[in-house]
Amino acid sequence: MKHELLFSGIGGQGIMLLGEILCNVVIEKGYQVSFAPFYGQEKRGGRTMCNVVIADGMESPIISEAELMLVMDERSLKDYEHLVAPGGTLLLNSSMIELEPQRRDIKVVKVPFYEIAADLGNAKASNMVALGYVLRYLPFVDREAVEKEVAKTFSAKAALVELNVKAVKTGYEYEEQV
Amino acid sequence: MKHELLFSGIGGQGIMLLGEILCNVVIEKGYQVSFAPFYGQEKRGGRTMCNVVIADGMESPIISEAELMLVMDERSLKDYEHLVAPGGTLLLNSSMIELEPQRRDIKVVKVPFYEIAADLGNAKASNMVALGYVLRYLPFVDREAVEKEVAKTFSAKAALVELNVKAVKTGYEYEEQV
Amino acid sequence: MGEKVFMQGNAAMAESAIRADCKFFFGYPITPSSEVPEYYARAAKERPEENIVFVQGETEVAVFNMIAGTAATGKRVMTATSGPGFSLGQEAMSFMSAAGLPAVVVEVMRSGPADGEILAAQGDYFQAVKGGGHGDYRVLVLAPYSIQEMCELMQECFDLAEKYRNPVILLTDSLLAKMREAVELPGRKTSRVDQRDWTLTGCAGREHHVLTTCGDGAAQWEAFNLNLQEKYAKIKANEVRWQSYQVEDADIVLVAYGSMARVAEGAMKMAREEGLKVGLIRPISLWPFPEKAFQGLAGKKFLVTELSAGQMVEDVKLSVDRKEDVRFFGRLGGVVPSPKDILAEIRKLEVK
Amino acid sequence: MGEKVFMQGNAAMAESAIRADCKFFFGYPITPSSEVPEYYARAAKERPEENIVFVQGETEVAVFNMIAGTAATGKRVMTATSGPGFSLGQEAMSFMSAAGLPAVVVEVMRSGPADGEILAAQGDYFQAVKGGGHGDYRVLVLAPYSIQEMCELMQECFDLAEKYRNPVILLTDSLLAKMREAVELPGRKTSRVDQRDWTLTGCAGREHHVLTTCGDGAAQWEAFNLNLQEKYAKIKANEVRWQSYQVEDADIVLVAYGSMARVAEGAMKMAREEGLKVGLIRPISLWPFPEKAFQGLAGKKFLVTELSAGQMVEDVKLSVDRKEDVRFFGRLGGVVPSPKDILAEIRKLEVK
Amino acid sequence: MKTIYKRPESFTDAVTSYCGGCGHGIVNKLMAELLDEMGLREKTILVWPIGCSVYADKYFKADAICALHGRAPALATGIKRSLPDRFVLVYQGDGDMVSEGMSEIMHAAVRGENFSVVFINNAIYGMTGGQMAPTTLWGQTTSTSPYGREKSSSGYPVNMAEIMAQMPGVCYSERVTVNSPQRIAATKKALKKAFSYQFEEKGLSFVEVLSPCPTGWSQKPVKALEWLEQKMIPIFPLGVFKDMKEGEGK
Amino acid sequence: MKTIYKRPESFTDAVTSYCGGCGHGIVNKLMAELLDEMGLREKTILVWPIGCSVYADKYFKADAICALHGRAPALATGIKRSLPDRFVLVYQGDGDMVSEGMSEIMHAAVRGENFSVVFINNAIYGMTGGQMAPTTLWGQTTSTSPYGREKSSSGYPVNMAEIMAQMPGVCYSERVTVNSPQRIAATKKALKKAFSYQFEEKGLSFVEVLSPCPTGWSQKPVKALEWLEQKMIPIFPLGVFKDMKEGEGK
Amino acid sequence: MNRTEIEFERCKECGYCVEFCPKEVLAFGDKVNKRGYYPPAPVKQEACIACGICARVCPEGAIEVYKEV
Amino acid sequence: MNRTEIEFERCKECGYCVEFCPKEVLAFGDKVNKRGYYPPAPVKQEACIACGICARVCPEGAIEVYKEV
Ligand SMILES: Cc1ncc(C[n+]2csc(CCOP(=O)(O)OP(=O)(O)O)c2C)c(N)n1
Ligand SMILES: Cc1ncc(C[n+]2csc(CCOP(=O)(O)OP(=O)(O)O)c2C)c(N)n1
Ligand code: SF4
Ligand code: SF4
Ligand code: SF4
Ligand code: SF4
Repeated sequence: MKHELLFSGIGGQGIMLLGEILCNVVIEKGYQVSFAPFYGQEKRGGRTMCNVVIADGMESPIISEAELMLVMDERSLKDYEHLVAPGGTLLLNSSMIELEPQRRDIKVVKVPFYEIAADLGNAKASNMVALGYVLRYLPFVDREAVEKEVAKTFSAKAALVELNVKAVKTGYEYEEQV
Repeated sequence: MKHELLFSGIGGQGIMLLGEILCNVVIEKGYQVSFAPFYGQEKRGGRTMCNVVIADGMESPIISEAELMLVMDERSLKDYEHLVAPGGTLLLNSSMIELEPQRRDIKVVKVPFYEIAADLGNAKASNMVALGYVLRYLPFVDREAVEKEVAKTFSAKAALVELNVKAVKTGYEYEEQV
Repeated sequence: MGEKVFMQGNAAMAESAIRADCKFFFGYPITPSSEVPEYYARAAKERPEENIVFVQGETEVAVFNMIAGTAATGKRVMTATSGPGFSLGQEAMSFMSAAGLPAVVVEVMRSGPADGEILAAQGDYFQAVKGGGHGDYRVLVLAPYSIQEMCELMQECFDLAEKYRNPVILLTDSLLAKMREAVELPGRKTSRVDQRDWTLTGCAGREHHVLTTCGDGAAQWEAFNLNLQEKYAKIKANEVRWQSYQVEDADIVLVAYGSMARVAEGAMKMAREEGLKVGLIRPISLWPFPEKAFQGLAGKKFLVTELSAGQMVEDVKLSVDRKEDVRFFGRLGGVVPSPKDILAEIRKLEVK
Repeated sequence: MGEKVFMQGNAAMAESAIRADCKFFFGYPITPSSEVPEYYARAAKERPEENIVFVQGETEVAVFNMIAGTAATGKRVMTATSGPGFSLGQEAMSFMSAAGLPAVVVEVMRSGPADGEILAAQGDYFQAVKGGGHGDYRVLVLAPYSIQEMCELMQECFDLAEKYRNPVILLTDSLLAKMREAVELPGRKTSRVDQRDWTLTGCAGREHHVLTTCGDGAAQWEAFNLNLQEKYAKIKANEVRWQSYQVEDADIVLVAYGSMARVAEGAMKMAREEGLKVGLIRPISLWPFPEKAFQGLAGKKFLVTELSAGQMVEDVKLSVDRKEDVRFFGRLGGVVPSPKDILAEIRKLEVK
Repeated sequence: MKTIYKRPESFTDAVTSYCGGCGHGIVNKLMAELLDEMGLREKTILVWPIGCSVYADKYFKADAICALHGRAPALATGIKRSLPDRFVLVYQGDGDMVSEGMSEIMHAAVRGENFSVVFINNAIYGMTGGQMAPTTLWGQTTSTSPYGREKSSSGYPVNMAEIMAQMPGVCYSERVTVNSPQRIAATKKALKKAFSYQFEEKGLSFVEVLSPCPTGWSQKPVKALEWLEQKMIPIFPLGVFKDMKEGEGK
Repeated sequence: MKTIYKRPESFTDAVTSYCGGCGHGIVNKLMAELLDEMGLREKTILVWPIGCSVYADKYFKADAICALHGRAPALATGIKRSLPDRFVLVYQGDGDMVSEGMSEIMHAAVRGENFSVVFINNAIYGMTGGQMAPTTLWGQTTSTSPYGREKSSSGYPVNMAEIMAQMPGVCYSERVTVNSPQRIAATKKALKKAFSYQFEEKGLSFVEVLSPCPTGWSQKPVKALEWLEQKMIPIFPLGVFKDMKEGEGK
Repeated sequence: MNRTEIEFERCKECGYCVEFCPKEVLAFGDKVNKRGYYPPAPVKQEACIACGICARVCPEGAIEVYKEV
Repeated sequence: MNRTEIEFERCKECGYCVEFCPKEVLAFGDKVNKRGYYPPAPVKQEACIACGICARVCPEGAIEVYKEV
């Protein structure tokens, strides 16, 4: 087994946290997981991207192609679209991305993560909505474990726990308006 | 033509000046001259030595063996005696050197440079006495030109000019007491 | 196997160092190494029973001299930095190697030159391996390729430093240092080489000790240098480390270290799946360089892959039979090629 | 031929630089290079019509950044230092090469490592040639072997620096820098490469100019680096310099640079007098290294002589046909072998 | 319509890379306003530091160079000595100036270099992720003082404006801040004076700006302005510490 | 016979490498006397600089290390943090401390490192052959200020004892000299106080010694003592600039 | 009427303009810009006295103010 | 009689002892030592009051002073 994933966005959107939570859960299952983050020099508003590899043994932490890619902003789309595996899935944050992907050999799914989160009361939870949504494509990941991990992550503040766990759920269950 | 010389002493004895004056004169004759000084980290009282090579064309500034070597103190003698050419001449400052040279294949000449200079009124002129003495072994060097150069070097102070020119003369003419 | 933790490279190095009895850390923040000082800063407060000392120095110049000071007292000590900071430490690297000071330096490479980018690169190989400082000195350089190995080598750095009284560099890069993966943290090291015959601790009950690197004439200083060269020769003879993968039957042998070796291994697997006979040599000690790894491999082609314009490739050429058999593939600026990208390079070689 | 003066190497370099229109000198005293700043200090007062600016900086770290500043304004500028100071300048060397700042650095090698000895050595070859700083950068390195050549190369440094917008090192050592010999001082250089399309002078009447070496993402920074590599490739193609002496019929070819080449030439003459077929290759540009000098010399033996534990010898091995043909002879600590000493080494080779 | 405030001409169109509410942005803007108002843009050479302002060269339509960390005063010395009639403006953060660059700023002051220095004191390392600076307050938590800066191991916050005032080569030293509209106006006045002294060749002119770093302090921007008022100003008092009179300069 | 003066026990038999009349020798001797008298020799770690005192490690029967140029305070920080109960004594020249090592001494002061610093101010670089130091006087000729130091290009002599006094981490700062028997006695007293404060853990104690350099100044030793009196003291006034009271220390 | 123009894409949502406006002309909006921020906008433009404070405190130079004359 | 002992080989001829001796006990000699210096020596030992000043000013630690008791 080997899964190569890529999540990308802007500093402040919480993309790294998304990746880390996912890894923390997967690792419990005994998989070999690597989480490789990349970001620019700015503290906020800069590029932020991670490669996640989930496998049985040690693998390259740099992916060759992503079976699943989540991009939260337009620059990420431009930079990484070419790395989606043929036949792979590209999840777009349609709240911020107006550009159309160029590739025709991949599945493109557009989800308004910001709006969904805003509906839940706080647009900043869009990363957890995205995390929930991503889980649909990773059947080997235990959703409950993810929710527990999210609760742990935000355990300092009860309100945040509730919001973010709900965000994961909502993301997972979100029905696309086609 | 190629002459390899080595002068060595203690910082403060004026050995470098001796070498430089000699070179300044020789160079006027159109020879290719190199003057390579070596000294230790101390400002005063440390090692000081120079290699002088006088030749028709460009040569190594590091001598292979000295046809003439002047040593002003015991440490110099220990350090450099082995570099005298077989058959070459080793001039010893007997005012400061009690040690006996080890080599038997060289000519050893002992001269009390300090005492000679002291007799002239200032022991510090011992380097100029030595310069004068050295000239005996370098027939291709014009003695008068050396005296002129010495006068130029000390031109800031008339008394020094007189003393040092006299020192050169005295050195050149000094008769060994055997 | 003990429990595994999911840990960042920088944090894993810090924890391993503490467990290797390195209780002194002096550092100056620089991305992508800052989590090492940050870890020590926390540990110094949170684990008072361990007497951990953390000092943020004013500059890397100062920091490298601070670790020299602590090393001179016989305590294990380290710093962590990245390219620009490492450049500023070069005078002290030369000093520590000459003075026989066993400090450990973690150098997390980012993409130079100058301030550059904080992304992964391997462009400081020359600086670490040939020695960016002045004079004939040498420093051991170890390069891990996983966080697990990072932890183990981190500890080994201290043993080697003490064994040879020489600084040791753990050379890694932004990718591995910032990456997280599951790691089984190594245990505590307790056995230490006795350093009391040279350390500075006050001379009660013994002759006084002096550490100096100021020459006193050519003869003395040549002797001093020959002593150093003897130390370096001993290291060269004893401390070569590398790993070879499927080189026997290989037509093409990849050569890579650190994070690039990890990627190259991925490429090798892909190539083997395609039936291409590809192997891999992974130098672990960069100085001393594992020349021996290349013995008996005449006739094979070598593809050196680095995150640089080509630096280790020189040492590979010096190690192989015919330097004409060595090819190079590198990326710059923080770009890390994927296994697929390297596979493409392998294919190009195959075609020729 | 003009009038000859009997001049010290350091002074001759300073005078030649002034005549090459280098009116700015920033320096920090260090033996054996201090006569260069001292010369500039005097000239700044004694030759007011030349508008010479001399500043003694507080550290070498500062000084290397000062020359970067003046270079950024399009003026010719230099510093002079020795090993320990040069180590402190490494971050700025990397910066200047990346930023395209054409400053010139005279590095007068003394015997390292650490504070070491102020006597002649060549142990900073790696530092100068491989680059003691971080990242993939390159600096031109020229090494004269007489004071006459020192003067000429000194001037050439400025031309090359401007031509490629890159720092240039004049690499010499205590022996040559402190030595005096007769020299015909080179004339004044007046033609300069126009630098106005990039220099910082205030943006009156033009677009503003920006010099920065801070990456902005991997793609941008890789492009920046590839640009640099292109510059280095151009230099490598165009600026190789060396001199070969009697290599055609030689059985043994000595390889040496700088002051050691001078000694080696003496040894070669002695050997020829004895009927030994000995030649000499003298690299003048150390980076780019004159690999071409070694073409067509298969079958000969090479004896590399350096005042180091063996540094250039690696580049020689990378240049010859079979690295097994390369032997090394070096002295350390400030000891300079004489022609006779090298001859003895030649004889040893002959015997084998 | 009368224009009350317009984006300064000396600014480019680039959006800054600062975090929301960062004091760097406010000070950069004041600098651009002054370049406009004092007609300096075309004779200006800006020397930027490494730190959060590392990309500031992109915001100004003026010649600029980004110095190595801490070395801006040395680089500026090389520039100003070469072009004494140009306006050289050095900009530094607290990590940059007070830690890595202590030697360079002290010696620019020793030599009395005739340029202007703007010092952004935000009591933290912004760019590298919130580590302790020499200006970090006692008890302030940062990523390298996670339980607050302690006197016993990290010593004392450094008061640069006072230190600079005491150096004979410095003609002007003032500490200001930007946590209110009035204070921003005062900062502009201080900068203007510092800039103009350069043309009077008085030596080094120095303005320290206490500046909010909401990200480094983990505070919302408006809260950060309050924290600055309550915590920083008592340790770093505002005021003019030196103002050399007419004719006293070099 | 009663012994009035005997060569200190803490000295080895080595002859110094100082020039005749050098102040380094006098101060070294006072240090050796104090190591004897205060019983410190066996718990001492001496940190020597590069400069004319580079071989001083050979003169003392005490643990010692020779730091890189300018870095003695940083090296000493590493030592003292490791061995807080040992007596760490840092010795520096003016080129070493005020030029190359400005950052290191300032930050040792910022941190309030608990060691003692002896600063030999001879207004020149001795070892390297008489170049200008930051403490060189205006008009003083040196090999890099051959027509005298000028304010316009080299700025102002630096008064370290005053600067140190102003740093909160410094507990004691005094400037003394050795140009007469009385002054030598006063220097010894100052050193003793500085040394003893280290045991009270008060922070950095600092003694600046104006010291003759006959060679660098091209003067006969006895003349040099006069020059020191007439030229140096007016610029570098003697006195105690800080003396932290009981209980004020760290 | 006086005019307060906030450049939508330049704003980073610090709130200084909202905080310091003496007339409460500005309030946060609910539209996100390309960088992920929710810029404020004038909600009571008519109350604006064109004092320019919002513009002067804006760290991004995102505000321009015009006075009706 | 009090005793002033100057170690011949250690002296560097600075003259401080000669200069500061309140009783003019010391004067320069005419013998050179191994380092090339001409050390002073007591010329009026009987005048020595054993104040120790010569020893205290000697930069070389070359002087020892003993008082007759
Ligand atoms: C030699 C060197 N060391 C460390 C760094 C990493 N670094 C970049 S900026 C910085 C400090 C930034 O803090 P400050 O100067 O206060 O500016 P701010 O980011 O707060 O504006 C550091 C340590 C570097 N670039 N170079
Ligand atoms: C990095 C570095 N730069 C320069 C030098 C050369 N150097 C040795 S000692 C010294 C200065 C000596 O002056 P000072 O500190 O005043 O001591 P003094 O010799 O007068 O006692 C210098 C510049 C060095 N050793 N290392
Ligand atoms: S981290 Fe702080 S200083 Fe840096 S841009 Fe953000 S708010 Fe400004
Ligand atoms: S040069 Fe000056 S400081 Fe150095 S030993 Fe001689 S007198 Fe002393
Ligand atoms: S002050 Fe500027 S950046 Fe801040 S919220 Fe208002 S418009 Fe946006
Ligand atoms: S004081 Fe000491 S060194 Fe000086 S002359 Fe007297 S004995 Fe000699």
